[in-house]
Amino acid sequence: MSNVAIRNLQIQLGGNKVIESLNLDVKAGEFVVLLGPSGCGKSTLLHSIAGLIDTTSGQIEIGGKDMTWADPKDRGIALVFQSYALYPTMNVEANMSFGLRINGTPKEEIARRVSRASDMLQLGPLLKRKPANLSGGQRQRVAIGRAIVREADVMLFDEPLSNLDAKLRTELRRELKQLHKQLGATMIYVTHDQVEAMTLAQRMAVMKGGVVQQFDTPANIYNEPANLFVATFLGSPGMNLFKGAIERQGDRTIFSNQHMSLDVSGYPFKQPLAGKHDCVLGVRPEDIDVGNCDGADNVVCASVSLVEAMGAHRVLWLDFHGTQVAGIVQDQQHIETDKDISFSIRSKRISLFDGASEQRL
Amino acid sequence: MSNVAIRNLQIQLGGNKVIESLNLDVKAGEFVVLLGPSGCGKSTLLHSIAGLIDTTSGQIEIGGKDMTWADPKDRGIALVFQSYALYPTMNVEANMSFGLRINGTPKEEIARRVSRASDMLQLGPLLKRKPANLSGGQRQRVAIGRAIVREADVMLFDEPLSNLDAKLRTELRRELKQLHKQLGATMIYVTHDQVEAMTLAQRMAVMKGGVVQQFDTPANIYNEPANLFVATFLGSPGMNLFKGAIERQGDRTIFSNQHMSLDVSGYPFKQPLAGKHDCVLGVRPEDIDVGNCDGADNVVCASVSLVEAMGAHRVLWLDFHGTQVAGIVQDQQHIETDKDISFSIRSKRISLFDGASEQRL
Amino acid sequence: MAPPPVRRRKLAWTPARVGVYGFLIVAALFFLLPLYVMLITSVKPMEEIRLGTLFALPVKATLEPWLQAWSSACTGLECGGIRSGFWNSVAIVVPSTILSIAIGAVNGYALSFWRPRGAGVLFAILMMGAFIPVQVMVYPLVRVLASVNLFSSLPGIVLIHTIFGMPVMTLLFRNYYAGLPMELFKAARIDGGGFWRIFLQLMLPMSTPVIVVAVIMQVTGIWNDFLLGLVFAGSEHLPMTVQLNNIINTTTGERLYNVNMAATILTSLVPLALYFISGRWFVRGIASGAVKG
Amino acid sequence: MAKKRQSVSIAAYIAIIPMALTVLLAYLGTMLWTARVSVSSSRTFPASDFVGASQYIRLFNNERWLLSLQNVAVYGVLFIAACLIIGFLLAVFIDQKVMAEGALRTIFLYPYAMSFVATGLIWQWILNPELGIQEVLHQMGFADAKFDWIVDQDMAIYTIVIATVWQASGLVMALMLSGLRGVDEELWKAARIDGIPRWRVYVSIVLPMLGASVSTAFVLLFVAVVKVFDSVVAMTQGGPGTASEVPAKFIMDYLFGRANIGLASAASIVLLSTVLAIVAPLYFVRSRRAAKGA
Amino acid sequence: QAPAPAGAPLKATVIHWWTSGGESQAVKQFAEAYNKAGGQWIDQAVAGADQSRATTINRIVGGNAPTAAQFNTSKQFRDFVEQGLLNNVDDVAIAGKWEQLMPPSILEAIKINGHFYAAPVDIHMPAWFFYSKAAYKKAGIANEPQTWDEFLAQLAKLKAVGVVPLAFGGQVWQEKITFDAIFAMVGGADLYLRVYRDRDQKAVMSPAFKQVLVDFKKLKGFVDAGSPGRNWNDATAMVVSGKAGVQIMGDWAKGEFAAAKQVAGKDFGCFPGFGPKAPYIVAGDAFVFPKTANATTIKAQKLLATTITSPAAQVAFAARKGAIPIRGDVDESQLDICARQGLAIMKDKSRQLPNTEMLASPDTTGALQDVLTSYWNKNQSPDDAQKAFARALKDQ
Ligand SMILES: Nc1ncnc2c1ncn2[C@@H]1O[C@H](COP(=O)(O)OP(=O)(O)OP(=O)(O)O)[C@@H](O)[C@H]1O
Ligand SMILES: Nc1ncnc2c1ncn2[C@@H]1O[C@H](COP(=O)(O)OP(=O)(O)OP(=O)(O)O)[C@@H](O)[C@H]1O
Ligand SMILES: [Mg+2]
Ligand SMILES: [Mg+2]
Repeated sequence: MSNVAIRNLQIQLGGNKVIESLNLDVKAGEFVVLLGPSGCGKSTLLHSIAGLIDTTSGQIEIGGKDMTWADPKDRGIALVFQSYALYPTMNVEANMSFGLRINGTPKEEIARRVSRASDMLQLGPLLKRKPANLSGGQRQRVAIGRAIVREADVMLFDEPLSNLDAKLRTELRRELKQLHKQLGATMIYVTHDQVEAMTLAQRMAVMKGGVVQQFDTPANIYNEPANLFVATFLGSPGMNLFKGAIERQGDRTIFSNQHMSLDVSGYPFKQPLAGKHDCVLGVRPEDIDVGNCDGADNVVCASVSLVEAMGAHRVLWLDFHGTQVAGIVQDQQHIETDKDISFSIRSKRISLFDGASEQRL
Repeated sequence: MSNVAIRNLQIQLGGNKVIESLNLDVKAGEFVVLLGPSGCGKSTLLHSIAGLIDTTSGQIEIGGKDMTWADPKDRGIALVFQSYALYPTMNVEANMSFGLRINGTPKEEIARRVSRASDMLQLGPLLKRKPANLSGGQRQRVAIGRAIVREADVMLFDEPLSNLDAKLRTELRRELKQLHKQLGATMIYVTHDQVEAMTLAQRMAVMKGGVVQQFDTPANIYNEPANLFVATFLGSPGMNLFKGAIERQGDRTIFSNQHMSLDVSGYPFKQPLAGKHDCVLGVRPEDIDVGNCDGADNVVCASVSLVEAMGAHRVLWLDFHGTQVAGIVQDQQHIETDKDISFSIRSKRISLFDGASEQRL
Repeated sequence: MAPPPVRRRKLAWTPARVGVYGFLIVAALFFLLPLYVMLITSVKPMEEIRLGTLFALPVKATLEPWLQAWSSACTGLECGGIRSGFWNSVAIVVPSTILSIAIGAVNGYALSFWRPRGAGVLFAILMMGAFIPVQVMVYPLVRVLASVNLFSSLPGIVLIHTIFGMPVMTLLFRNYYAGLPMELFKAARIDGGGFWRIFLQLMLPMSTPVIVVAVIMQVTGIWNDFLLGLVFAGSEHLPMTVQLNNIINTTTGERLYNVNMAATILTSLVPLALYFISGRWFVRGIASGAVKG
Repeated sequence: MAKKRQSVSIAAYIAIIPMALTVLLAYLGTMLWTARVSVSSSRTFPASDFVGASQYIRLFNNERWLLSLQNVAVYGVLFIAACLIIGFLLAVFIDQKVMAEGALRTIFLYPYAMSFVATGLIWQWILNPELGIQEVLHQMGFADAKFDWIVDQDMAIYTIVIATVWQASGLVMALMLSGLRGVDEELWKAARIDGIPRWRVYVSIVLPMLGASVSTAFVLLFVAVVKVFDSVVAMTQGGPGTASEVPAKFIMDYLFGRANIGLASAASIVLLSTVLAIVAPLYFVRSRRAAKGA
Repeated sequence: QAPAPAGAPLKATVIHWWTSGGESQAVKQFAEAYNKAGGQWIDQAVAGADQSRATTINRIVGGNAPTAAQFNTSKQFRDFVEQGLLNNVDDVAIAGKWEQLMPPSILEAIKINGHFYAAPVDIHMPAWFFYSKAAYKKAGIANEPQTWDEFLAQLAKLKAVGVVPLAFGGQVWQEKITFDAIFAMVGGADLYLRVYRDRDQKAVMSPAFKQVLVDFKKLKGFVDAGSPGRNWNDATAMVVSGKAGVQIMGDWAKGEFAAAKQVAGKDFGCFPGFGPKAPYIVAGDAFVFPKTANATTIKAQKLLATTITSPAAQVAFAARKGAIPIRGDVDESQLDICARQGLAIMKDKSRQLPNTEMLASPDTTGALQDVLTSYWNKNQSPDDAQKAFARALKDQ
């Protein structure tokens, strides 16, 4: 297994700067997920690591060696494509073994690796089928199998599960995690699905517009998003945001706007605050407590506009002076739409962002 | 708005019986979701309601009229396609209005409907763009807009959100719900994503292999799945299953197997039980409580094999004598993998299935 | 309460359906008309043809013209019909088709996936070249081939057909490969495939539909070529069409229209047979469309 | 250490050597050679003198040449339009899941397999007012029926259009059919639900989607237009008079029959430049649009 | 008379455009004669005169020249001579006394700068008048016309009885043949030569020439609507079947009559012009011999030139080709009456007129064809045509 280090990477495609001065350090054996909205340059980054896209400037190191201009096959990587990219004219076995045959790997060795991968992915009965006769999930596994047999030090995955149904996705997610344990390879995994990202990543990089917004463990990113974008992109529903201002009042720090005010004294500011400050307060739906609207202190009322039952929990959508606030309730208590309800914010679990720069305070 | 009634529908495609003797009654104005794994015949059913696939036998009634052989355009339906099927050479406005223009709807009327739909879907700034220049989510909205302008009594949706990212999916889901309120049309919505199904449906039909397994409200289906398939298909992760036998012991009813036993006396059996009975016990991950493994009664121990942090909650995977048991924990308590942990089943929230027929007891 | 069931829509003979068949039949008649005239002319004796009753069926049908065209029509001193050129044509068509398609495919593949520097410019000039009348190029090409000792030889004519087929073949394959997913190529690159390996083991097996089209176009074009064969093939390899042309085009000699027509149909049989055989492949190739992997 | 642009392997450069040689020796070479000859006084054989633009001056004083250009313009527009329309219609009608699809396809495609040396004669007969359709109509009692385009100064060029469309539209049909089969099935369903008549779908939706097929067909047809020769020779020999003269025939006549390759070369160069003047902007627009669409 | 060499026969590759059945029979006579003389004839027929000549050029350029190649007896091979690409056959010409035996117009075409660069093989008269006896009978015409006006009157009579008076093929070269015939008849040999040979602008602009143009166009009234684009043999077929009265065509048309089993003088008539002194236009074919240093090939070329100009081969060839021999000292009995008539006329040097190809370069003849075809087919005034004609002659 090898580490992957990207330094000041810049990539232009057809005149667009798709990636701008990007740095990323992936440790050997680590499972890193790149998460970001569609079109943010995730695939581009991955393909440039694989050597399929020429970099405009910057360096890519794999296993300590500068591989910026090395041939894809010499980088010790394997890549699972977003669209599978299975060879349509070859059967499953041939698909997996194609690369090995090219490299002149001995026959027995090929057979060994293919059977190991097909065992791992339960592809045994499908080995003689052509891709056209496989279901989406099966194709996906073949694509992964093709990567596995390469026994590469670094494995790259480009949204490998995006075309599958929820159940299959859950299963394969677990299998991938398992795989990582078994193989111990460095894995870089691209997705726009946060559940995947959260569950798979040891560390994850949230990207937007070709720039890494935050690179940390999933928990840290979830709990302490570095900026507004990360805050809203993660979570389902995303973080609730309230615009307002923050001010020291005596030894307390108070967030307030037209409709509410909150003591945020316990908040671990990165830098001490001075004076009044435009800011945005964010709180996750699960950190909102609801109760009866009886006019108590630090309790705000809003009307329920929608209740989404999710099985395990329900999502409440509250209409709070025109903005939708989401809350999650676990218990079976009866909640009716269009009725008023009180909600309170767990002030220990909030995030605060600068109003102008949108960065975490 | 019209009701839709399907009687003994059977559909063969290329020799395969894709739908077999299917019955479904959708009330006027209702929002019904068809949920099922890939390939179970959801699209086929929807398309046959729309008149795009000829039925082999059976009847389809829409708004009280037999429409089995009516032309699609005369059925008073609108359909949003899985692949959007936008007219690639027309801009958004033309896409929405094309059908109306062909039908000779007066210009002002067309303009009114298009502007209403585009307001509803916030398509205003996109009206002059071609589909190729829209993002996935925007295309989706146009496809929905095209259905809306038809002002049909019955609106059919074929996995309209499956290609979008999580954030967009959440948003559009809410918008769809809103839309249903506004339009009041009967809606039949196909998906293989259970979150969508749970949140949108007033009633949902779970399908498998062309057969409706259960047709009820989401809560009922979630809490009281009619058979094993429904039990495992719904929920993420799905229901945990334990094989065993059930037996009356005095006035108590006990489920037991090699490793555990549970008092299920409170279970609302459909039919009174006699003697010993092979059965499967199912319990949802959120109905499993975990604690320290201190050997108390009715408490079983297992080792933690995987912890998936989902942001709002975590999923624990426990290795219980070789089977994986999933549990959900909400709080921040520290749980380590490979350590033993105790779990207990909330016996009031279990489901029991016949071991042979796999039907709910 | 149930309204009378609307009748099954499947039953075919709607007015629209009749219109479709009407149009197709009229079009087919239009397309077949010249063939009809050719066929009946080819079985009429010359006396009947001189009467000028073009569309009339022959009064005294005869197969004589066909026999004559095949085995005894004169093409100069030789009166051996067009038969003798058949194998020459085959000997030219087979290698020319293979070589021109092979080179076109390689070009298209390189242009679509590898994009070597300057290849775009070369391709642009090549496409420009497609617009030069062939005849203009003959004289200089004779010089070039003579200088490498290939003039008047089988390799020479094969080379010439390859050169003239290159623009369209390259265009065809380039467009086809441009429609394949780039990921496929990238996957093969990661698997360590080099230029030729990827081409031979991956791209070529996927190219059936376009190869069918290319074969149709090349076989038709090369088989029907007469000018290039005449100039470049050398007297031992003259294709069948030279004989056909000798039979049909006389300046001052008498013309046997019936024999001409028979000879024409005979000469066209090979491409026609190809259409019949490949038609199914053609459609299947088309139907499978862009190969979905 | 690893150098730049290694991602295009040397094999790729080797692989395009045949193309490079062909382009340089055969195409670029002949273009330059032709250009050189066009400014010499060459007759049967190329001469090495230099006579400036005199061949061009003579060319543009030649009424037949000017007429040829005019004819090929008219012919080109009509031929391409007709082939595309008829080819498209045939493809559409064949696409209606008709019986005997294979036979019909072959019927529409077979003219492409036949050389004009003989079929031109047949067309000449069919169109001849004394032998062909007009005569048949007369015999059927339509005494006033008149279809004598082939002998009419003003109409002769249209008969060339008819015959060449007969030959080429089958190929267009094949190309269009391949495009049609690629159209997403769900699009048809969407249109059915919208209640759009099939023909409208073809015209308003499918046709604009066939861009690739249309442009391939267009290139092939355009090449055919520029090179149109056989059919004219076989049917009208450029007549009546010079009414159906075309540039390729002009060039051929001067190249061999009239032994003036200087003038023929000048004509080739003019023809090629004209083509470039038409094609280059189209190419430019297309590549711009492609770049934008990507 | 040239002795056959011992051993291998002298191979001679010959490119020609005689491809039809009748022509094949004719060329076979040459081949047999040559083979008998100790050679080996290797036949390379290429249909179409232009195509055949182009092939010859390409073969020469490509270094694969034939032993001999057919050209028209004309200026077509002048450029070859100037480029030094042809061998002369002076030995054979002197030995065979060509200068004495052959008509001057032919000699003029093949003798360049004092050397003989081609061996003539036949003489065609491209402007015969063939008429259907049946049609003439139907129109009540008894005699062949003696003057232009009489001819026009006959055409009118034919028209009156519903026969197509003039069987006409509306192809450029057929129009040119017809024009040249009228030109020679109406304008006279003198004007003909002044225009074509001397390119005398004054002659072209003269009223006499204008009259020729006017008279030529008069024929337009006597052709049918189907004429444009018609092949010459289809026009002949009209005469054969009696649908048409007269055709002005080269003597090769006799082949079509023969194929239809019609006999000259019985079923159809032929006359080369109006009256006993009518000019007789001479054209023909010749073989040229591409340059080579190879002694055997040169020998073959000489043997070939000798053989094909020999009286026996000549008459055998001409009889089948429908042409007349290039020399008078042959056995006439094999020839039909038209050819015999032609052979007789050839003895009178004053009646002979070279055809345009012998007098002007191919380029010029082509340009003249263009002018004539526009004039014939379009509504062009004789004045304009005259000017265009003058310009075409001057340009080259
Ligand atoms: N060949 C190209 N020329 C110009 N721009 C390109 C090219 N390829 C990609 N882009 C642009 O680069 C950006 C990043 O593309 P990329 O495929 O990396 O996105 P992504 O993050 O993988 O998105 P998705 O989640 O949809 O796969 C996009 O905005 C895209 O439009
Ligand atoms: N034209 C056809 N001929 C034969 N079988 C068909 C045809 N179309 C669909 N099927 C089969 O019918 C079954 C149901 O297909 P359908 O498209 O309705 O599935 P679905 O539930 O919509 O699946 P998905 O979630 O993947 O869209 C599948 O097993 C499929 O293989
Ligand atoms: Mg991507
Ligand atoms: Mg579906």
